[in-house]
Amino acid sequence: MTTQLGGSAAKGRGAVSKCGSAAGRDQPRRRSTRKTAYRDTASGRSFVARRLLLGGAQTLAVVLLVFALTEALPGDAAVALAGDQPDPARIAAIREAMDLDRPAPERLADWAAGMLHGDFGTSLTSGRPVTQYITDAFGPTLLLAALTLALLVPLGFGLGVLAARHEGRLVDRLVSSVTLAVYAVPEFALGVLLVTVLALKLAWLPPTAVGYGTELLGHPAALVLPVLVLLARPVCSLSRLVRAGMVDALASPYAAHARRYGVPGARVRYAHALPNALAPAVQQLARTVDWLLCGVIVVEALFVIPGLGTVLLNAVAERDVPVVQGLAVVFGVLTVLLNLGADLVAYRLTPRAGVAA
Amino acid sequence: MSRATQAAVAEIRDLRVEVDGRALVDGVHLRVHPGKVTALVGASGSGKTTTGLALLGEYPAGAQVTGEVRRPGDGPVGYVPQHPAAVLNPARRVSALLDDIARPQVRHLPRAERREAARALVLRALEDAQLPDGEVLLSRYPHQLSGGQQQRVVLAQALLLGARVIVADEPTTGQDALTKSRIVEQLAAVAARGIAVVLLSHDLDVVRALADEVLVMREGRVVESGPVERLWTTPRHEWTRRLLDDQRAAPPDATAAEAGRPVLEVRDLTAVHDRRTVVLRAPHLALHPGECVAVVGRSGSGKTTLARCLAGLHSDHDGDILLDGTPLARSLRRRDRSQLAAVQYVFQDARAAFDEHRPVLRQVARTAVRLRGIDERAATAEASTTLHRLGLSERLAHRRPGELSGGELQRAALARALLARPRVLICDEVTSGLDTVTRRGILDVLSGLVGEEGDLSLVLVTHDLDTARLARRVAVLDAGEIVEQGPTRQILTAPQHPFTIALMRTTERLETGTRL
Amino acid sequence: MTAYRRFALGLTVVAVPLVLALLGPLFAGDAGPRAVSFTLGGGHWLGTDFVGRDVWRQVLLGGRTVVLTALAATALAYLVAVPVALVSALTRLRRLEELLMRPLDVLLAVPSLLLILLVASVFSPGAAGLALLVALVNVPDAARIVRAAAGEAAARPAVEALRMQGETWWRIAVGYVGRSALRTLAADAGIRLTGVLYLVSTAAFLGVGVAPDAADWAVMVDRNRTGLLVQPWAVVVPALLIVALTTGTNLLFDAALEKKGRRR
Amino acid sequence: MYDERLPGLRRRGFLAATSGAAALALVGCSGGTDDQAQSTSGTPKRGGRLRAAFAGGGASETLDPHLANLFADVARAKALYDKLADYGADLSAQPRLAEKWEPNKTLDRWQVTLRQATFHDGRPVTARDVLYSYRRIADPEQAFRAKASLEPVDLDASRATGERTVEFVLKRPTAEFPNVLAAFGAYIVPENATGTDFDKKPVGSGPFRFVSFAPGRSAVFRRNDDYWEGAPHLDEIEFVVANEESARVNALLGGQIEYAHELNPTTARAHEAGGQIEIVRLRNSAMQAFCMKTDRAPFDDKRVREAFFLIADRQELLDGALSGAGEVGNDLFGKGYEYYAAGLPQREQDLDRARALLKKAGAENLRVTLDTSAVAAGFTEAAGIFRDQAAKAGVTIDVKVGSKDSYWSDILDNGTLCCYRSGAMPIEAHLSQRLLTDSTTNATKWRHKDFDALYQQAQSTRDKTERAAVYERMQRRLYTEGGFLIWGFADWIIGTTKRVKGVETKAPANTLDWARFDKVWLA
Repeated sequence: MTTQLGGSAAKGRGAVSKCGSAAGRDQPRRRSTRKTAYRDTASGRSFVARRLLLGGAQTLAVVLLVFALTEALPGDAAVALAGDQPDPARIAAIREAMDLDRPAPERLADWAAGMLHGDFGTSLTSGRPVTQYITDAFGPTLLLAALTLALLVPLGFGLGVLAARHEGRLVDRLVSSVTLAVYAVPEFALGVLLVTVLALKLAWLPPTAVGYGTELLGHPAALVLPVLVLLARPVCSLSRLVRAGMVDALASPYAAHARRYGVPGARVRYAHALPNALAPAVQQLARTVDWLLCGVIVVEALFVIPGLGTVLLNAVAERDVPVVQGLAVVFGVLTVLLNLGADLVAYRLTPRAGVAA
Repeated sequence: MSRATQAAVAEIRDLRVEVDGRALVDGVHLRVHPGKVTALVGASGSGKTTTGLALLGEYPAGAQVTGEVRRPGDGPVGYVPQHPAAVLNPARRVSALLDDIARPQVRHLPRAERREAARALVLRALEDAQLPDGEVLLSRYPHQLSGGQQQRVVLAQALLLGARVIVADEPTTGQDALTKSRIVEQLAAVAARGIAVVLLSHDLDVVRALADEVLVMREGRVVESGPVERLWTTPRHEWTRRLLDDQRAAPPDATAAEAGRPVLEVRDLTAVHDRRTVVLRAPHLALHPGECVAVVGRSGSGKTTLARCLAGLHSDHDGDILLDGTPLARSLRRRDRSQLAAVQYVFQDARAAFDEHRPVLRQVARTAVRLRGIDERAATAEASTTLHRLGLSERLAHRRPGELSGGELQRAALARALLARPRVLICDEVTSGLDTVTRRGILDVLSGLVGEEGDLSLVLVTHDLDTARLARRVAVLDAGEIVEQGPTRQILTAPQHPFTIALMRTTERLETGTRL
Repeated sequence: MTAYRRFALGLTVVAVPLVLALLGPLFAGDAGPRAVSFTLGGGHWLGTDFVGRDVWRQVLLGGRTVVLTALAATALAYLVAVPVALVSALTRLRRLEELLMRPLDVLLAVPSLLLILLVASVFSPGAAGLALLVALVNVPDAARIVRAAAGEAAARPAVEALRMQGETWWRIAVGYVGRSALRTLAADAGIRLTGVLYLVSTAAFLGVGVAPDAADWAVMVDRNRTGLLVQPWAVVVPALLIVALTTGTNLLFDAALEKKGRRR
Repeated sequence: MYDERLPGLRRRGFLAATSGAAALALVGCSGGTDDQAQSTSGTPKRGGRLRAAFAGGGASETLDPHLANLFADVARAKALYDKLADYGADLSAQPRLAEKWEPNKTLDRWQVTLRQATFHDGRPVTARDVLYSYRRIADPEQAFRAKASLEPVDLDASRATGERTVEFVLKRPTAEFPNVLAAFGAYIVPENATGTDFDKKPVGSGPFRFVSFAPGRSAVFRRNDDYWEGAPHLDEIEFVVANEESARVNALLGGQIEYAHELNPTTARAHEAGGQIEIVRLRNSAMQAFCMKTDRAPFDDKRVREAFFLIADRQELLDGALSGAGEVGNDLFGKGYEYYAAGLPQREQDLDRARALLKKAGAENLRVTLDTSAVAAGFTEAAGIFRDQAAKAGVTIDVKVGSKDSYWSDILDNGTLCCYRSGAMPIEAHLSQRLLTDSTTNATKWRHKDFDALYQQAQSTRDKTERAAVYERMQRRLYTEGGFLIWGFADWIIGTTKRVKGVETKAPANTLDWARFDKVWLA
């Protein structure tokens, strides 16, 4: 595949798009040297430090936002607990027992003070420590997310590379349209469908993970469907991104150059082209965490997996502010860390792209 | 240099490459001999690259190829493209492709020794390409290398491959004289190893310095070929003569007395990047009406920053820039219309400086509309006339930038600036990257401007002393400092500063075609 | 040639749900008497839904909200994201850029469904509110993407050349930078619309935004799924329509971009 | 159509609280009577482990029986603990740990004798345990649900008169005192049991002993061989939490559980004929109503209330909102319960009369906001259907969907018209909790001194027939001009695998035989 199409147009275009960091032009070169400075350990460290600072601010903002929203929810933990027995006297008593009669900022300050000592506080509803809620629920969710990610990466990349290899041909169209169709189906609908077919009609797999609690690993069959449902959407977006990146990378002069010098096709694809398609994909992967969380809420409910999503929804329903807060911290920190990690990886993969901090 | 075998290592016979019915090259014959440098010379679009790539067995997509291309049977063909960065994988370390190339060569060894043997091969190739600190380099990413290093890495790839023929595509375009001479040196060394070098270039100095055989191409055909000395002394084809003529620039203007108040004056200018790094210090610089001043320096010397400061594009500086004695705002956002119009700037990369979505004419006309407040129709008419005067036909003017060549776009860019009726026109490397004929054309336009347009003053930013000849005065910049300034003739004939002397000497050496 | 065929294919696929959504309400007619929920036959050729309404009528009625909500949300997201991205791409004030982009980064760290869940519970929005909310969730991501594309265009000398010409900020931002980012925008829009549709329907699953018995394809898929084994049409038909809508839109965008890309 | 969707949105399976009446000894086989599909397969078999899935409270769940709030809590509590009395199928109080009760003449002092029973740790259940339990519930520092039910009892004056006899002193005559003993959450725990004990090592006198508990996930209990009513058939019972209805059904179909509580009518319909699983419908379990605030316009005019009674097409509401799983209501609570005024004619839709009444009341072109929420199955559906029905009588109803988590508290004092529902409780409890001037959850704002007096009269009436007559008078009044438009009674649907036998089919949810696993066996 040649890229020098002859004539001036192609060359000019190449010069614009690819040679930004080439010598010979003052502007771009200057930029590239500046970015090179990031790679100095000191600058690299300050990059991480700035990102961590931002991450801290993000987490703080998330917590404040969640607190504000939870406070703004109609009713409070007392009302939620009273349920269909909304005897005002009883609600008042519960409120007093929960310390809810104190002003919200005061409670937030208390909670934050405890937080600084690593104390997540206690649940309003049950009086148990929030840490226990989180540690108990973390396992199943982590397992689901880890499994999903473990499958997502090879699958997403594999499909993306496959489609890119056959760009414009049947395989490409097939992969693209099937993943797209799946992408459009919400998890709950897909879950219902898969359960109905694979578990109930064909009885190949258990329909739920009910009663397995934390020993999910002992029942791998029960994990198949949830992971499948969780996988469906991210695989699509990831493979699309990888495909696009790979199409570009495979058509690039450096891929042509590697082929020109007799590097085998597979090696050009995986060792030379893929790393270039990786950077956007890795960042997408970090964004996938958000989806995974959304998906987890639905999937946990559908398949009865007592994870963070379940705890979160319950806590919101019960107006159990400390638990919601604790989860917001966990989610915030997790998102921030993952994004940071992704940025670092992307930064490493495309060092010339200055990753904005 | 082994000239024992006169048999061609690669050969092209009657090559015709056609895309969509248009012949890119037609009837090209080419023989490449080991240890010799064969140069393909011609303007952009003359078919040099198509011919060169044919040696690699590569053709444009959808091309119909007739004729015969015989490539070396026992060794592949190496390729050093114009922009080496393009073929270096930005996401992988330098070692990645080198290791991949070396790997098949060590396959016969026991598995345990392969890695080490391959590494040794790679290091040797780097050394051969004049990159001695190979180990350090291998773990770098391409963007961490200088342009020269990138080029040598690409060369090392070809050497490692054991290429018997190396095609070098415009290796010196846009480089200053010192860099150019280093590249020439390198390619000569390659040829000395018995490798056939095919040089695609429009830089006649380099061709003269390097080539054994020269093929002059025009519109896809070889119009003349022969040994370099013969071609230079007795060019047969009219086109060749023109090419060579173009090479000799017009003599520098006679020094005229610096009369009156300068139109643009720089006082105590200190420009910084990233708020800290000082990249330019210019204590004093003056531009008189109708005067042309050249700012000469290597890339990175701060000359573009100076030009951008003047134009208001680089506002991060101290000191004053005075227009007719009135200080100009540092940022062009703060300059009023007449000030904007007074100081205009032409960019190095004309293609990047145009909006690719709109026809050139419309974009050019906007200057008059915005800066001089005339109506759209009159502006368009004026733009059309100016473009025509600069050698751009009506037909071309209605096209989008993507359909114009680099030289044509640069003319359009000039027209765009001129429509403001500027007092000062700053041209930043406007001819670098253009072939000789095109460059000559632009330079002619520029020298014409200084004459015609009343008191238009010109600032020519260039790395090329040849271009600087156009100017009345020259300022030489090195590492952000003005090391020398004075009348052009004086600088060119009797440079004082060591840097200017070195620059002069290499230029001369290249021009006389001495091999280094 | 194939791009043209794919264009036609995309158009056909997307036309069915679109026409149903936009014209359906005109043909829906009056609600008949309610029947027992989840039955087949009895004059209901797609059966009855979870409250005994005619599924076909609901299908006719239910597209408008989905399509409009999704389109409105996507449009709204860009309405905020594009100006923010353009301003921050073109500004030279680092602080302004930080001011614009950092809050979005914060928003990015909030799980979108959680945000929707909480905000929707606080304000109990209608369809318009839901569109607003879904748009809000999409703003940071869209802004980042547009910002990247616009940043690339804004860094080109062409912008400085336009400034040199004394062009107004608007003309530079919209006429040049915005236009240059258009391609990226179009590629992003297809996938974002799909994402928005997903959020809208998942919000329905979570019971936020739309009335639980609203005539709305997304709500139908959710509320009728209990009857999947008895009366599959009430789920299958709206689900297929949603899938057709998103797949068709993306095919359309893909084909359009491909054609454009070839011409360049 | 049940709304068992996500945990956060699930209808929180609250039981209605109660306080109650009447004495009758009932011992014996729950699966006794004629048309019980499940008892036909003969003699109970011992052994096996049954897994039962309930919608639960997530990680906040507790085994403290006094904190029981949800159906899952109650099912677990009744496996581990006993009350002094519990409700029979007609919501009359049946003795449990109490062997018998005897009031004094004025009905304000009751002598309760306990039967011989032991806690799981071998200690006997004594009068002191009973008083400890009741005092714990009534602790003013706490807000236990049963506190309100125990309000008539003067616990300071009450005392143990023997090892197994307690004398309860009441603040006023209470003929239905046994209902108090059967009150929701009034479980007997051992003396000095404290909050933290309950989750770690709960000790009760119930049919099952504690094995393990993971909040929001599962609770495992083992057979108590020493249970006073005879050891359960099952070896073990595991309660698992599955908030999503479809998950419960799927788990049941997939053989992962044997008992699924609370299923959708649609699910029931899909599987009733299929034969893969057994469907059990518990009739008259949940009253479904619209609740009109009688103290404010437009419902302060009884003609408007009557018009609304006549607007409702109860069958359509039942078919649409409950998928037909239930019975139509007659604007009276407690169909099929003790003291129910079954003699009143069934109300039918009569739009003409409704319109005429509205016209008379000057309420033509009436516009009302109907508050609803996804808090309970069929609420939003019913609201939509009723809106359409009212439109035919010229009444415009704006349906307003509110937050499900604070719904009950929101509608107590606000708005004019709302969806309402109640679990099973004795009619007396319904009256006292919702329809007296000082009732704490008087959602219809029904405040009439003469009505209060009638209630007091009933409570002071020793003779049951006379009492029934007073109740009848009260119900007749509510039928003609009350604030509750009670349009139906929903079935409570339970699914089991075919192996599960001995599930009582008559008992409404909340009653003794509902979710009672000591009488269940696996074939």
